[in-house]
Amino acid sequence: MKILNEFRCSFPANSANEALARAALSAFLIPADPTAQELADLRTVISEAVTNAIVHGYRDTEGEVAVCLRMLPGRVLYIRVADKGCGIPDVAKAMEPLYTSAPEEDRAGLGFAIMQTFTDSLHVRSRRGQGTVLTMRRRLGVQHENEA
Amino acid sequence: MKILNEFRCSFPANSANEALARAALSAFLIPADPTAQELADLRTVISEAVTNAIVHGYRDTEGEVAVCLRMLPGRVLYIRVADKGCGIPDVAKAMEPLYTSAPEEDRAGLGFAIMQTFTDSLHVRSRRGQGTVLTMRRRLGVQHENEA
Amino acid sequence: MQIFYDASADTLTAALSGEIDHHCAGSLRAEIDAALYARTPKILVLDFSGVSFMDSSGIGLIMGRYKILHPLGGELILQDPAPHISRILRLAGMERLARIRTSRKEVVS
Amino acid sequence: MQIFYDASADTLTAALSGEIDHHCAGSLRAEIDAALYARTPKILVLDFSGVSFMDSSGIGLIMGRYKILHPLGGELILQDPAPHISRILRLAGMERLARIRTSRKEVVS
Ligand SMILES: Nc1ncnc2c1ncn2[C@@H]1O[C@H](COP(=O)(O)OP(=O)(O)O)[C@@H](O)[C@H]1O
Ligand SMILES: Nc1ncnc2c1ncn2[C@@H]1O[C@H](COP(=O)(O)OP(=O)(O)O)[C@@H](O)[C@H]1O
Repeated sequence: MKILNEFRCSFPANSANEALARAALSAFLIPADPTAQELADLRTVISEAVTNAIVHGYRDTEGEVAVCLRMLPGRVLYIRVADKGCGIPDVAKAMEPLYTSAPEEDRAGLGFAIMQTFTDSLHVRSRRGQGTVLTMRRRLGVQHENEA
Repeated sequence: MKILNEFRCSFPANSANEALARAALSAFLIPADPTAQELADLRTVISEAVTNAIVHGYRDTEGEVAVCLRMLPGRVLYIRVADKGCGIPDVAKAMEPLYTSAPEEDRAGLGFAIMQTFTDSLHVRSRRGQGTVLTMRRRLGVQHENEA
Repeated sequence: MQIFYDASADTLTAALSGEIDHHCAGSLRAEIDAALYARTPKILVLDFSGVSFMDSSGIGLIMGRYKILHPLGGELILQDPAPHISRILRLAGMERLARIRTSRKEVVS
Repeated sequence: MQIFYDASADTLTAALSGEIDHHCAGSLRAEIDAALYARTPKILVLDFSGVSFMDSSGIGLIMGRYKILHPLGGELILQDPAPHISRILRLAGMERLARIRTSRKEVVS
């Protein structure tokens, strides 16, 4: 499939970079003129994915988070977030709403639920000790003509 | 030298991505609480460097621009912008103020002059047919305490 | 991220602002809990009117405060969330733990 | 990036806005030149009050318009640039080609 634009970035698993990932997503998406809701949804999605890589993937260790954003034909935004951290032992369980392996840190267990709600498709590939790759797609609504 | 934070990104040599590079720089720099002038200067610097990669490096061809931002000890921002484009045949001449190889496109020939003025150091490594790597550093002023 | 407090009778209002994510959730939690234990209010109002972004880390923050308040008979109110924050609160079922309320008054000319 | 024009007698004012970079410089150039050739004003005012960012692509844009106006005896005025845009105009020596002017009036009570 033809890629109309692509932005790849990587940064250390430092929680200060969660905001950086959201800013990159906003700047990448703005030229497609998303609605305020689409922008808010997708900022939340990337924040959840990057936070998971930092909090769970690299829990107490260091490492790099890699993000790839693509604009595909038909106004489809593709988001990939990858870590080389601990991996998810049981993906089905991890995706259950309210399940969290870190309740003592006030994690809500809703990251996956939010990512699923706010995207059209979510795919998880994870291997114990090797890391996790999330890929998500969301089609943006038809572009509005400039309203006067 | 210890790297306090690092953001690497790459994107196709498409002029729409000039704004994306500026947005990434802003988001990377904001946690260091730069002055408005420092932020404006450095947004200009990255814009010049990325524009040159797109306009001159990949003139009429396609390719990737790679940007690396680092925060180094002592509040030093490191910026590297690399292309794998045509390279600069004569770097000394290219750096002369008002020299441009694209006057018909209304280029002012001031990109290098601005980058030099707004950074503490600028280093150019270029090879014909292989591409160009710019590295720049700028030390931010001492951080101000929250003013009431 | 700064919190502004307002205490009156048995109500403590904490006005949050900026972006609530995992990065700042830890310090927000520590700050709010310090105020909670110092005042043990009957009602804790979290004012979201100044919050421009919140992800599930904010939900965790709310759930954690609820778990402290509820056993003490306290009540939690989530005030003036922006539309996209409302969506996340509803998606997370926060209306089962807390009252979500709008304080904005109509301007009468 | 939209341009708003205002024409009076022999002056054409073009109010620019947003970020002026290489990406938008080409279409700005085409638009301004179309207006220039249609009206052949004696004075072209480029109003920068709405411009939040400008790099050397904007300098190229100004120099190019100067090269059209000057042989025709026209004058170029750069109006109300923000401080960081002023710096770039001065660094580029634009005061040798154009008058840089501030239109903001003091508010008299
Ligand atoms: N990148 C990851 N690496 C390892 N484990 C993960 C990763 N992402 C999610 N998980 C696991 O899935 C669980 C559920 O994730 P999520 O729904 O986002 O909730 P939360 O982050 O609040 O725990 C996490 O608690 C964690 O055990
Ligand atoms: N990345 C690059 N690849 C190839 N040539 C370059 C690159 N950057 C700059 N140059 C050359 O250096 C010249 C001067 O650059 P600069 O001072 O930025 O002015 P301008 O971009 O306005 O031409 C350019 O006209 C071009 O010939």
